Amino acid sequence: MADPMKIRATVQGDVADVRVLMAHPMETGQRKDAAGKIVPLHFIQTITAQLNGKTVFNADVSQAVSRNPVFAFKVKGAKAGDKLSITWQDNKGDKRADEVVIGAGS
Amino acid sequence: MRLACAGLLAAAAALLASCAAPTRDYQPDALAMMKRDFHARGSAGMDRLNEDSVQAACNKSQDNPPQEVAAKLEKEQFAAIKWPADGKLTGDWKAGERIAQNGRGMAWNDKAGEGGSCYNCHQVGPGESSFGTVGPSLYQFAKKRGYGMDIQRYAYGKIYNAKAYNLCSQMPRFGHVKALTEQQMKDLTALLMDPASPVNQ
Amino acid sequence: MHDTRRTVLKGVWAIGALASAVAAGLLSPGRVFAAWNKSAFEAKSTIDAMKSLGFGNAEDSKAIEIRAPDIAENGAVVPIDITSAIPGTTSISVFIEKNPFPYTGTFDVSQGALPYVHLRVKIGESSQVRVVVAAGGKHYMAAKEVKVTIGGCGG
Amino acid sequence: MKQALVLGIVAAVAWLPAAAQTADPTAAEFDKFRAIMEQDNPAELFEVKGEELWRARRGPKNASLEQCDLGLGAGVVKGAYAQMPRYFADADRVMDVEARIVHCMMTLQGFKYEELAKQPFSNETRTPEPVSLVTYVAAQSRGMKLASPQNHPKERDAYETGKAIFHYRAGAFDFSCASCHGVDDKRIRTQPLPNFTKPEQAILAVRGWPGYRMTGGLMHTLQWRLNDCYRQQRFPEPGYVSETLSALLTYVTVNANGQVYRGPGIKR
Repeated sequence: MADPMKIRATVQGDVADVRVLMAHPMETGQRKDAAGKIVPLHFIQTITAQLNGKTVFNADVSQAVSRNPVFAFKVKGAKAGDKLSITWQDNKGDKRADEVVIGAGS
Repeated sequence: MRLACAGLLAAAAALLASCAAPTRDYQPDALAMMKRDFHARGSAGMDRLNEDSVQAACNKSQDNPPQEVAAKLEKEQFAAIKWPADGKLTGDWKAGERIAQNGRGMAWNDKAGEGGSCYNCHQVGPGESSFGTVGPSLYQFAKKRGYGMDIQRYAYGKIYNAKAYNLCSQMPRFGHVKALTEQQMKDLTALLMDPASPVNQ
Repeated sequence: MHDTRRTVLKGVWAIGALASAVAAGLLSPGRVFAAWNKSAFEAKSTIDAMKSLGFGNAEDSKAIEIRAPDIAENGAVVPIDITSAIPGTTSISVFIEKNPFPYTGTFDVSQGALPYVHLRVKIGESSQVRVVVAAGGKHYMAAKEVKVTIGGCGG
Repeated sequence: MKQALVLGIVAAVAWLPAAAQTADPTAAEFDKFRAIMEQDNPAELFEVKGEELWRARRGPKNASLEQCDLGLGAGVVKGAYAQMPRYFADADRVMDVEARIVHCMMTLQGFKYEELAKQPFSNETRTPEPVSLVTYVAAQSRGMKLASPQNHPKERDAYETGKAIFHYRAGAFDFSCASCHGVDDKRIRTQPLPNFTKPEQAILAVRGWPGYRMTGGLMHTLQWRLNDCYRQQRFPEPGYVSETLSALLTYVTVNANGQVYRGPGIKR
């Protein structure tokens, strides 16, 4: 199973600043391994974020996203204590979902 | 004395230089430790830990050997330069540019005779913005110095053995240690000397 | 996009798989109609990818801010910040023109996110990074060049 | 004779002073984005992994590392990294963080050195456990001042031996560590080369390590950094967590003592 994401979500006013780190090889299908064999395509394709269960952000991405992806986005209408969950799915059907409670900003 | 220094180290790092004067020469300890801890790998044998005469003179003097020692060793190094038998010091500058760009060669996972690593330390051609500054810029090398045989000979000789000119130079001795072939050194000389080379534009 | 949707809706197994994905919480109902656009992602040029996405008539806009390095320290990880000041922005799409497959992704901000995204991408050689923003049924674009250099010993 | 004369003239014109090293625009451009990169650093993923590994019962002895003494007493992780390398009486040598963690994995958990040293560096398919553990331990000294001790005679010997190793020129290219890291304001290709003999620059040898390296997207420790420096120095290979590397790390860390460690970093 995939390793957990690291999600940071803090609110400023009514906007949550969300930053997420994902553990994923994001193989381009062009890299060769030590034995000279092509490593097959393996990458995250879709990302969905939900605020208290309601979808607020979607992304479709390609293998050009860097290994161990980093994304940041801003969610409207959020307050401290709300639940923010993020889900990704890759081209092999592997998926990972993690949730955090939004913290108060500085 | 040493204890006082150790206390100062933590308190005021700026005093480090004055405190760090060792009570004895640690180089034998250092070499013994390295010989115990290192192992041969690929093309890099344990013999590489041993100093040759040039390295020894520079290590002993913090790269500042007495004038007469430097002059004698530089002369020896110069005498050991093998000049091309055909008398021609330049080859193809385009091949030279590729050699200058290539940073491989002589490491434990490399073969010999791969690249000259020139751009690691020098600005060379104007088209490459990713160049190091450990060595001086070589841009317009011959345009500034002239295209004559003396400069050609200097360029080839310096690539072959930089220590023949400046004993404790940080530049490798590419010909002396057979990191580059005669043809490769000719190509690099052409990169610096050919009036058509981008270096001289 | 239409190809993929048709495939999804054609076979019973596909509908079943989709339904279970929704049930598993993997896909929210909100994203069912935005299936991963295979033909755009596999296009070898920005123009072809934009055609697949229906972005053919995008016009230049100064209201799209792309913050990315002029020279990337490492092409394997190039940070890009994109902010759209175009009213009614619904999505932000990114194309790295010199990559083998330029289309890098679309970020849908229409359901409760601000028109902003930060991502990090691989850029194989110096390239224009093109951004297309969808707003009010129209498309707008801007571009920024990122140079990629050799950083270390090269060995 | 004539040869020498020609050489003299050439030498006089050959090395024009390097172009005045004003602010390097390329480096400035990198710096502009460094803060962004550090704010969201994939190194954190390995920090989390390392903490799990620290607490997990593992190895032939099925023990956790929670009894490992990193110098501040068994199990004390907070602040330990900022006070390493240091002398450990039970091993009778100076150890850097990775050497110490490997020592604990051997003594507490029963792992064998040969197994741990076989493939000690991260690659695309595997991040060795000590790498994640070092990342976790280092992160627990975030924001603290470096204070690698120089009290025990062996700590002072390690500093002086490390200094001698740092300056020792040998190998196919006549390089020492100081060839690249002994002068100010130089760079290799576009990569700046800090002068580790100076306190204010020595911190750059410590800061940012362990580091998430953008090349390959791999987590690496200073053991890897020094190993790869020696490869590029055209030397034979230094032993994993050997005393030579602990001595070198003592030299540069003590030079940086008093300066703030900012936690695991991100590297080109």
